[in-house]
Amino acid sequence: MEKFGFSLSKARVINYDANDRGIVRYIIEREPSLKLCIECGCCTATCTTGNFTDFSLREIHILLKRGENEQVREKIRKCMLCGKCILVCPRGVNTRNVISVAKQAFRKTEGYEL
Amino acid sequence: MVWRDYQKEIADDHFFYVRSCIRQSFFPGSEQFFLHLMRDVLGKDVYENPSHTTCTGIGYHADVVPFSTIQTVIARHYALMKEAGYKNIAISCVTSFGIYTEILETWKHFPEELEKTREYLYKATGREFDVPENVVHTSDLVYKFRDQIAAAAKYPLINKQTGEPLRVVEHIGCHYAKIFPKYGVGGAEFPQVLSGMIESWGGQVIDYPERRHCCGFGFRQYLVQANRGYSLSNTVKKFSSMKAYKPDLVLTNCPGCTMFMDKWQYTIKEMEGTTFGDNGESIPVLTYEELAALVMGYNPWDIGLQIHMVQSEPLLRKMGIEFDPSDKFRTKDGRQMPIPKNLINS
Amino acid sequence: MNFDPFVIPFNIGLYFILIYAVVRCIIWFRELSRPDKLRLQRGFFGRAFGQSLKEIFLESLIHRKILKSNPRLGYMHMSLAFGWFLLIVFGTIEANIFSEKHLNHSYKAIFFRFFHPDHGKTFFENSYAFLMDLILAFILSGLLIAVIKRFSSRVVGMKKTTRLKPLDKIALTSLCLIFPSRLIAESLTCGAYGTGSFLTGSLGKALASFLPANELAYPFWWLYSLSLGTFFVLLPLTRYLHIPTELFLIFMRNSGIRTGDKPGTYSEVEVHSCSSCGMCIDVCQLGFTTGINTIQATYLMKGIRNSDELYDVAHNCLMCGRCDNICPVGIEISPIRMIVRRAEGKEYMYENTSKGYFRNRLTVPAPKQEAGTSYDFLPRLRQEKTDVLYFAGCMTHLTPSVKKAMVRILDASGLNWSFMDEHGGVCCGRPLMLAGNDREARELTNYNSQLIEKSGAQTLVTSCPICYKVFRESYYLDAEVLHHSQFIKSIIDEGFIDLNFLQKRVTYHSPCELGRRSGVYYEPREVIKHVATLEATAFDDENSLCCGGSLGNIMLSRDKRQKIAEDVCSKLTECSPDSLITACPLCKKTLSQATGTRVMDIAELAVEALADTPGLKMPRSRSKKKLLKEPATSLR
Amino acid sequence: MGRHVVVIGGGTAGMEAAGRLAREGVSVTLVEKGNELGGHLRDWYHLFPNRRSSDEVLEYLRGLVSHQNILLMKGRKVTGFSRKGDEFAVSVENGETINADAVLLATGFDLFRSERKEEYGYGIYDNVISSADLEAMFRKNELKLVNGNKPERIGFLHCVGSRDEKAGNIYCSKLCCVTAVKQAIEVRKVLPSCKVFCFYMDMRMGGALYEELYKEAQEKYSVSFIRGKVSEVAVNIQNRLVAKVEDTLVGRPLKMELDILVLMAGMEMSEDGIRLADEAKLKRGENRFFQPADHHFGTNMGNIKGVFYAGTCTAPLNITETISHARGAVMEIVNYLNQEK
Repeated sequence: MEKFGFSLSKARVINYDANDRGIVRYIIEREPSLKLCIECGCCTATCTTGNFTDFSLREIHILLKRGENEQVREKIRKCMLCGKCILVCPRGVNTRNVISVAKQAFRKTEGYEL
Repeated sequence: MVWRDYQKEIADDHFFYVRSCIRQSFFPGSEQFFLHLMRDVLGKDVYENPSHTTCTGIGYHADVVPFSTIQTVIARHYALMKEAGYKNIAISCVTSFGIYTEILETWKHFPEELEKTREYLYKATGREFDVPENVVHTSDLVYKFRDQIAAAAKYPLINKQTGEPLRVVEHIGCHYAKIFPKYGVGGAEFPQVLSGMIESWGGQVIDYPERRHCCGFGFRQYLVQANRGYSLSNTVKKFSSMKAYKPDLVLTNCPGCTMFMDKWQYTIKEMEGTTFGDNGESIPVLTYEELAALVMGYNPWDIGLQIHMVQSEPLLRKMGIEFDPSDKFRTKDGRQMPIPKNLINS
Repeated sequence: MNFDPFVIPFNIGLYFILIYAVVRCIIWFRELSRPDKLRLQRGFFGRAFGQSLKEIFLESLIHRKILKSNPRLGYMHMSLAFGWFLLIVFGTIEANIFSEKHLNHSYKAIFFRFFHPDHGKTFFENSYAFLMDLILAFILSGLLIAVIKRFSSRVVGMKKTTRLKPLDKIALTSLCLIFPSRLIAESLTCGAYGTGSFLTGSLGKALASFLPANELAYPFWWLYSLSLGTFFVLLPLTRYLHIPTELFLIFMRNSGIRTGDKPGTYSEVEVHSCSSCGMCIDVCQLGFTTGINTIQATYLMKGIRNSDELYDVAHNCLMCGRCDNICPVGIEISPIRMIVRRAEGKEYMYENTSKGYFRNRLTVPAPKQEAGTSYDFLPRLRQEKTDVLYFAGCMTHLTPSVKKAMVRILDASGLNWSFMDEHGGVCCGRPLMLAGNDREARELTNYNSQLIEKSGAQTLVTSCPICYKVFRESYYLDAEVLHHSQFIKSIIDEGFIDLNFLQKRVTYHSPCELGRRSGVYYEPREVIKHVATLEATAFDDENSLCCGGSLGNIMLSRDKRQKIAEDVCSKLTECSPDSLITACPLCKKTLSQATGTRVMDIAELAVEALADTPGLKMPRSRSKKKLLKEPATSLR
Repeated sequence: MGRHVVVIGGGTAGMEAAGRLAREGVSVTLVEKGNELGGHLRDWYHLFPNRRSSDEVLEYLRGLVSHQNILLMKGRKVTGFSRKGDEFAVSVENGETINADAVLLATGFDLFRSERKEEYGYGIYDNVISSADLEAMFRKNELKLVNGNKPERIGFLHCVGSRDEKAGNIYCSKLCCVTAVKQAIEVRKVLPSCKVFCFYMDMRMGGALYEELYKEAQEKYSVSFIRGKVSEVAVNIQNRLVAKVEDTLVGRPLKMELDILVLMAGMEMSEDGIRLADEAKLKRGENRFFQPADHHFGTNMGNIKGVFYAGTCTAPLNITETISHARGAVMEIVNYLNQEK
């Protein structure tokens, strides 16, 4: 609580070991091609939603792999599932299924570990 | 080991002493004991010219003092040294040490700055100055004579209850060695200046992940209230990292680090109730002079430990030092000073 | 009246199945929605009744549709269904004519030979027996094919046959026992009495010569009755429930009831009318190209009936509609699969009770709606007024040649047009629908609808069949929706542009969403024939193959899509055409990565053929008349 | 014809060159300071890109050097050489001098001394090892922590001592990326339960089949790649390493505990190479490797006629390139000898 006119700022560090990666395991079981992502950003560049707001599929892939699930829960709803990213992905990641399975995982967890 | 490549040459005697601005008010015993230790105990010649000023450190880091002014102020101190006939300078505060070394390096790489400063100083004060031969920080000196102190030690850093060496976290001010590694004893990564003292006085140095992390002072973060949260968060990050190691004491060699690691423990306790010592206590933070004085058996209240935010009574009990809580806030001639309300650890 | 204990199992079975059928029909009728009930009543007593009877005769008995596409399989089904029907009809007549009383017990017709062993002496009786034997032989021939098919489906010209549940297997064996046991039973009885026609008689004489025919006959009559009884009792749990259910389905369909978006009686009836005949497996490219044999329509229906976990079955399907086309029972497979997708694959809203004989409706809590909109970041865009609005579609932005071609054609047409999503518009929503996220899709359709309304355009042209289908069916626009192939056809007919004839031999791949799904076959072919020589392939129009890139399938892996695409390309470029024409950016992207032949969109072909129209044309103002004569039929 | 060449350095390049020269009828003296031929090859376990055993290549090279034209001189260091007319006098440690018509320098490379990057704690914390140490562990088939337990998480730190001004080498050593991926796969093979992370700035997988190896590491062995150069390593209370890195692709700092940290040490010009070069006044480039006469068609020669270079003393090269570079040197030497004599 703020007693002296300033408050403790939250650490921005990703604490890899404290994070729970249940969701990305759930995704990789159903969509193993996520492992091939080299985070080149091709999907984000062609993204329909990306045209309007700062939605980055590449960033979502990484945040999921690091276990930063709560940040992804809101961001992921912006995807329109239009599938352009699949056509351009140089590594053949089925990005659309990653989003669809991720949404499913988030619906299942609603806040507790999977 | 690489840090051996960074052995710096520390002069033996005849020092021109420049004080720190804030240590006298926050940790009055430190500088007093240093002079006492050097002059009376070790019999060294430490000259202090009363008219030496601030090194403009806080102004410099708060970006309010132009660089050429700083060079002239520092040059004036060199001029005072020259007039007093001293070649070695002992600097009491690490931030000053950072400034003095930075200016020496600037003069080395940009000789024209040196000439300009000579001209400015002459115009302003009519004084002439030479570049000192040996620039040392006062903790270097205590490090150099740590064995004499160890020899005269009455209370080594041993936990009397358990018999094991005290676990001590040492924190070196960043401006001591991180900016110019060759000016620090042992280089930037693993400076030896404080850990040397701890080991020679019987303590055990703790290596924890955030060992080299900033103490949280950071001038601009602290001076501007909006940023103060960053300053506090850094200190909290450091303490939560060292908490697992259950340190008995934090040893520092810079006024900023000592003050903030001491005061922020009070603030975080008030704000969120978190403490970092065992069973709810906080960890005492001492300067190297205070610790040297304790080890040599001086009365804790004469050293001024009661002025700290975090009282060091748990440490004193561990070291087996007797102390009389009643005359904690009593003046030399017995008058009772007002007692601060919520002291920590007392 | 003569009675024999062996008829008891048959009677139990018969009465059970009749009562069950009536009860089930009542339950289903009661669960119909109000409008569907009215439609059914109107259909029952109106013109549809005759139509239904005709269809029952043609489809349920003769299996005309299967005969057309696979004669041997068709004959097998016909012989079993139609043959058994004839057997029952003529058996009842036989029982009524030749036995004394007219009001016989139901079993008399079936076991007539047992009760009148010496029947068949006079010429008329003999010829009637001959007819009965003929029917029995007809059934047995079909039965023989069915048994062989079980072991190697090649013999029936089928790539694969359906995997059966244990209950299905028991029912199949009892079905296979019925007619042979009848044959032997009748033959033995005839053998003992020297009656029977060419089949039962001759077999009977042969058996009687070395066997105590009369005594032996009796156990076979028992077997005959027992197999009939078990078959009827097990029928509701097996795929053979499709026999009665299909009749109900035909009546409902002819009275205009459709699957719609939600599970209900019609979808339940459809699920139970699936006979697991396996024809959908045969046409499914996932099956014969990539070896995925667990998702075909018959397994979807079976999964729904057993309330299995359906996520994979529902989502791992290309939604190309080939099985919709081929299903002899006319089940609307894709809408049912979409219902399962919307229900998140698990709760299908129906649950088996009383060991699967009946099902009751689950009250599944609606899935928790995520609060707030997902797409509130979409800006309020301004859309200038225009006559023709061109919506390229997301995928077209990745095939710039199509976009460029369309811009040139639209300019050349001289019409007043504007490019709605020139700088990347909002997705049309169908990919979200295909994945079962209808709520989010609704947000996008509303957003796009407002933009289209604001433009006041009479015609909306799109290059992507996926957008075309959703614009036509889920947008409820006043503007006329055209795929760019239709648009090009119309501006050719109206002389707005003129195209040269190119010396090119081409083949046409009809995109699923444009052809089978939206019924647009005519215009694309016409445009192509207008500018090049169009070679026929074995996979034209209704029978066209899916390119594999389908957004309908969210799970299919990259290498399997590539396998399908390569298979399709090799089939469509057998006659080594100069280029392979398609009308969908997604198909173009997918196919072009799987063949050396140049893959072109119709728009590109048209632009190549565009004669340079002389002088600057004044922008024509479009007549209010709709460009297209009659809207294409919709196969949702 | 009495033509005689001294080859200094008995590593891959030296052995290949000596063998080929001998087959060209040139008499060769191969001087190697160690008591074994093979150089660094003897320390490697399997070689990229197809992970064949390094012993196979060693056998091939040993086969080459067993030839009557070759005189092996092992355990002898070359103190220097000087030119007399068109001949060279190569002086060896024990005072002996060998006359030669040409000198081939195959002095190879030294691995960057990882302790010079002190903030990574090499030699200060347990379980911080270099890529060479890991290869040794693979050869001894003992992939375990200092306290004997099995590691559960291993981190590979790319660009240690390469592309790093503080380490004095701004050049890229080209091979550490592919080595890291190869070793990551080998770790996953030996310890399937152990997770592997690679901290990289850029994945430079330029050679033949390198990118396929990279994809295989991701697909079959689930190796994770994080873009960010680790700045500092510490040890936590459980004596596990804590690596601090910025996950640059998300723009946030990341802290991760590791059981073993493998430093992908870069390649530097060998000390002996430098000593010989300075002593014989051979020009060296800014990256301290021998300066080739011409970067395109003269990489085997330097600024002194008759002195030739082969292998990694000119630039970081993988074994395939080293061998072909050595063959180039042989061809140059034979031409030189034919013209001179």
